[in-house]
Amino acid sequence: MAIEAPSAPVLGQALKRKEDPRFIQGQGRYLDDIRLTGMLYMSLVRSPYAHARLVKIDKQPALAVPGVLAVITGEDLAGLGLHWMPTLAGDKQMVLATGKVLFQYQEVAAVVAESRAAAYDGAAAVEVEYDALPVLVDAKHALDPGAPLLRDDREQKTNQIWHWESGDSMATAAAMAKAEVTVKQDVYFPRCHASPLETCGCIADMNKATGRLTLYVTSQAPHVYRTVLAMVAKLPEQMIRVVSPDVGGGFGVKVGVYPGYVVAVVASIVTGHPVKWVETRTEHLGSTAFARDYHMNVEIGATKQGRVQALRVHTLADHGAFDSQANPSKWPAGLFNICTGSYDFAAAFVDVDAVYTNKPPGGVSYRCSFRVTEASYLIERAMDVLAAELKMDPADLRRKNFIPPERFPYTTPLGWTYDSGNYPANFEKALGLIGYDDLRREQTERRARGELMGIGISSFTEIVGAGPSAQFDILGLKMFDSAEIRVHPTGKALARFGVRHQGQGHETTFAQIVGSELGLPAADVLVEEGDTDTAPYGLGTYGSRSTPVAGGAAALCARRIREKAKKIAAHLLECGEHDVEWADGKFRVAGAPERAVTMQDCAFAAYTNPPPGLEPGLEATYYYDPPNFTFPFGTYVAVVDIDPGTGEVKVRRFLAVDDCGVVINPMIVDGQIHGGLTEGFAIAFMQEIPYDSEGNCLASNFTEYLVPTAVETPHWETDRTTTPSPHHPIGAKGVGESPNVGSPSAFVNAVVDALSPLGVRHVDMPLTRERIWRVLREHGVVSA
Amino acid sequence: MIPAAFEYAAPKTVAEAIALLRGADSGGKILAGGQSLVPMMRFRLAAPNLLIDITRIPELRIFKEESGYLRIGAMVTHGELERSAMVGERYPLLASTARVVADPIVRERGTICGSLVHADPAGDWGAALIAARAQAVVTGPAGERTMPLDDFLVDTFTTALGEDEILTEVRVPTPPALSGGNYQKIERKVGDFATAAVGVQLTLSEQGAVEAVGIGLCAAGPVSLRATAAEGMLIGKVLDDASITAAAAAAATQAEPTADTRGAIDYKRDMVRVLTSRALHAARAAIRA
Amino acid sequence: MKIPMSGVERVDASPDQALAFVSDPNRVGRCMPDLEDLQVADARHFTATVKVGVGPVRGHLKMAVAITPDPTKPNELDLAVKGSGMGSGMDMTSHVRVAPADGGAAELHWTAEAAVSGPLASVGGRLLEAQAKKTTQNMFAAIRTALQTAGAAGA
Amino acid sequence: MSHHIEITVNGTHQALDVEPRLPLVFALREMLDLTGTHVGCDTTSCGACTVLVDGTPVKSCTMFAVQADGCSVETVEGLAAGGELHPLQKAFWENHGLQCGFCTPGMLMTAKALLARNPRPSEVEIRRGISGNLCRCTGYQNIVKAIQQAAAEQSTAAAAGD
Repeated sequence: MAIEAPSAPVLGQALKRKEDPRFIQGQGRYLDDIRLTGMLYMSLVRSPYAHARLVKIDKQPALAVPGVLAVITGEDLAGLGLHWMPTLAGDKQMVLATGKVLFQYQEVAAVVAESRAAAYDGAAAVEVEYDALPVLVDAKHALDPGAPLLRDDREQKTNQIWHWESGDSMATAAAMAKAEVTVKQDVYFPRCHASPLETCGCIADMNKATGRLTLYVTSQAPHVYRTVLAMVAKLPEQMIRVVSPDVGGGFGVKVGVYPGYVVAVVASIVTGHPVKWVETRTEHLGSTAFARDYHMNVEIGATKQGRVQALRVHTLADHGAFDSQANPSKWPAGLFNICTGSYDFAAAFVDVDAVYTNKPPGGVSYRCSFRVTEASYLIERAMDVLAAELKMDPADLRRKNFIPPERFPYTTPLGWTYDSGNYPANFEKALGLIGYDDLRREQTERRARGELMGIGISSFTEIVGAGPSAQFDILGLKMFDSAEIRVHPTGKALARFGVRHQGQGHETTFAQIVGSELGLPAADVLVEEGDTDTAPYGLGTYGSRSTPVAGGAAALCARRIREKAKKIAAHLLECGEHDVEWADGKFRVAGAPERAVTMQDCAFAAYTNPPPGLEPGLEATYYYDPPNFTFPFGTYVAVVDIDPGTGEVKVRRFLAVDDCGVVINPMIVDGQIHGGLTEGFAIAFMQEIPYDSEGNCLASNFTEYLVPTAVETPHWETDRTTTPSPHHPIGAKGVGESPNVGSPSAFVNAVVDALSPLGVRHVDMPLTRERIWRVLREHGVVSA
Repeated sequence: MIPAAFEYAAPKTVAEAIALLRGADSGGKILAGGQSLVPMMRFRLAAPNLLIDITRIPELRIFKEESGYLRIGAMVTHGELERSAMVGERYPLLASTARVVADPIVRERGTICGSLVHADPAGDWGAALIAARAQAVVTGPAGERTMPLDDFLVDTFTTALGEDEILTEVRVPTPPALSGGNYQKIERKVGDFATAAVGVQLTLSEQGAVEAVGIGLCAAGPVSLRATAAEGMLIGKVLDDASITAAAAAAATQAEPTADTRGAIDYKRDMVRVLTSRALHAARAAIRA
Repeated sequence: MKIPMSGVERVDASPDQALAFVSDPNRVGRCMPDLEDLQVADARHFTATVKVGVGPVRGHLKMAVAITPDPTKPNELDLAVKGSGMGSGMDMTSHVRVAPADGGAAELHWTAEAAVSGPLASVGGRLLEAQAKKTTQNMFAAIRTALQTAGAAGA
Repeated sequence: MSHHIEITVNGTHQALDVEPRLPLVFALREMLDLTGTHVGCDTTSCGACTVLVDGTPVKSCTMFAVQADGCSVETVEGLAAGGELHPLQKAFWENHGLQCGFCTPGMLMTAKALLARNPRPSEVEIRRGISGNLCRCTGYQNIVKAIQQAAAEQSTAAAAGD
């Protein structure tokens, strides 16, 4: 498909966001802002134990609490066949526990009451008796002969969930054996959590008279929810309406269907009232989809001159108690085999073993296109380890190994075909802007004075826009996305999408795409998402897929409108359709461009004066099945200074030069990058959900799960290059996740660079002061 | 989350508040800023029967210098102290502490006395005010009694307050000439409890020797700690790199931190050393000629 | 979180008296610190409701305790505590060995390991260890005091 | 037992009967339908619930409604006086100081109090001033920029008024 030049200046402009007026005036409508008549409140009783037999649940004390109407347990759900539900990853998950609990904060019972306070009172009063069982916390011991078997409900009596491979293991082994230099490194990407500022929640409203269920829910993928609900609760799909109101941040944690939603639906059916359930922060951090938790071992084989030849990666993935990660169904490790990154490897092999532990389920979330963050971190870290082994500047090593621009489209040894890229140009721009050579000179001087300064580079490649339907589906649902546009008689348009934004600015950027394609100002295009009754079917917003997939649908849907409008234009211009051209936002007569009609003219005519034989109206729907992924890339450079006394790392500078193809709204792109970098910074330096030996979650609220404030957050410098995607209708690639995918390695590379005079090659995240201090002490550095 | 139900009273005088405490038969709890208590109530780890809100007692708002002391009433907030020009000029230890307590919004409601009564060893004011040799003024049915803050802070979450007593005021000696002070804190991010922190109050003689020094350690034991050995070895000494290094090492030896997500024992103990050294240097720099 | 603890209490009672005391739900049960209610189920089992009060943290824990004499060592026994309350779990295993001491007295050598789960561990964990140790020490100290009083009364 | 309280919210007198345990944020949201003030955590950490009580920023999840008796409360809904956007609202919009919008009301109220005390704060002072409010989306940079713009605009307006 050819790239069309933006037909109106609307595209590429830093338009102020259309969604903002309601948010800055407190008029957003988030889930908890909705109150329905007769609405009840639900609170969940959760397990304090990580692994225990469920001996007895006594509802009576809770039922005696004033205002409490019902207590629902797993046994109650079992009667309806709803105590387990299927996960998106092909496993199943308990809705309310029966028999035993498998992680701390697992859902055990639900209390429904007349008020929020009474629901909490009731939950505190439910008496549950447990018998503690041996706890499995460390994934590395999950397959030990003596390890407790967690999922005795499964046929396979093992804690192993699956084994997955990609690439040619023989060829990789051969190349590795022949390599002049090999390096090997264990790298752990810790368990962390997206934790948007709004927690998850829902209101289930089953109208007994109509038989219709409306579920208001904090969802990034409302249509998927509708279909899953229809399958789980065996309700006819047309009788379910899922509404995702304004969403207060998602970052992937609002893709999966959580047990609380299913219980709320049951509670609404049982009580005949709407039932609201909103998580506390503790419930959110303690039970919803975590991110990462990948134990990786990476090996690179290279020549002495630093030309990489082979990459081999073994990974142990900790999936928690249920395999409920929201991945494309045929891709259990997601897109992890993007791990050859920006470099030209002749051979590569990756395998992943997934195991159960007594921790909450999840695995794919936090601004990450299906395990791409782990992959990018791995290769960018490994390149620095190789540079250290070869005593080469990491920048030079990268220069030597970039896939050259002339080899695109480029197919990696692990099977991906990169659409477009110009890595050297992007890289040199970044290094020039930050003054890389000067920084290295400064570093030499500082090192001579005993100071610890580090420079870290990440030159990453992302894979986003899941995905082409031949290979990508979730529970069989192909991963297309959709747009529906109606142009009204007065030339104003309504555009609806199957995705659901959570702050990405779709109401503005999609209006810019549609407006630019139709010659309308963005202000005249109203964008609507989130209501399954009105929006066309779509798979949702995550994995940076909105622009690559729904953005493509927006452009192509608008072009479908334009095709019809062209017929009307010919009718109005009294010429043949083949004589009409679309130029500068108008339909013009070829050779007489002053004879022109606007889209508004055509829209009015579509309803008032359609050409004979043409169906009236001006509407279209488009389901866009992307021919390939898009592959955004970039170069990030971090400059850090370490306090040798406390181990504190100060990020002095951070530059991000992104290439996300054609930019729709530069202001929004910069905002996405700022936010993603801040999350990457948090992951690199402070965020982890650790568990103690009993499986207690040690970061179950914001006093322990650390979200950086404005004080810790560095100042971000941004710039970009533009390499359009050749297959995307407007050449865009998507950007939301790049900064989070690309930045952790830049931070860690910078810190390890600062410590490299001590012989340090790697330090695992999070790079807390204590961890750095310990490295310094182990190498004899003591300071005040 | 919403706390368990409780009764609420907002007395207008200290005497009324004490009477309410007595009447509540140990089920009563004083509510000042509430910034530590209310979150615990929301988790239902604390569930008092009666909350006695002392924010409406005018006499507890006292905040002035008098008879050689800075008097800080029970309702003086961290923010009020942080913004006080008088504190900024004459009490650099308190000024540098106030800036790092919790976060700026919590500081608007949280009180210095409330933080002391909470007696969390990772609370900043315990260490800072021990260094400042502050006095606790406790009011009960029998009237007022005054004690060094060292004696007021008994153990983790435990003070010398009786069931029917209120910490009505804390008194900080006004530093003489040639005095300086500083508070050094390591926190993982704004709003976190200290990983370790050290407060120093220092007075030098005309000759430059240490005439008086107070060193308080935060998050370095079950309760805010006075670094007695370090203090002892500095008296009469010239404050130079050698004496500071030795004192810092002594403070670290005395520290008894516990391991938690903020760090292991050896790290925290070493941070006591580093911060003691830095606070001593900074306190010396804060002395005005 | 797992909290290991141990201690030795010298008691003014003979080893037999001491052993009988710690084996008796009625007597050892009353040594639970801040006891509010004691229900003895049988000769080996009791349930105690205790008050928790550390500064602002206040609540109740219900503890089911099982006493299991060591079948091979007559002077030793296990106390297993299964507690719940405040949305949390508190399990403790402890082992007591009664040894003779000078002057016909006895020593209780005890080891214990407490495991705390739930909000008490995740919210209060920072301050919990010291408190758990103190409470357990208080329990054994109470046993010593009770034996002393019993001994004095018996004399 | 419920308590009768009288408060002024965004200039309007309100009489409410509240249970003592009701946090102020729920009184605003559920009794007065002022849902602009949000709840984001359980630990007084996030600041999404920040409102001004007698001009002082307060995390309204950690103050009981009963404590606000006799006080004047200002929420995000009261910022745009007479339908005209407050300079901070305008600046947040123009500088892309928000994405999902969930932290925005609390951030705006904190910024208002900050500028009332310090009309021309430095970048460091702004970053310190908003460090009791968490944002997961923006990385704060454009929020800081917005507050700087509003400060400049307000002081220009004040100078013009002199």
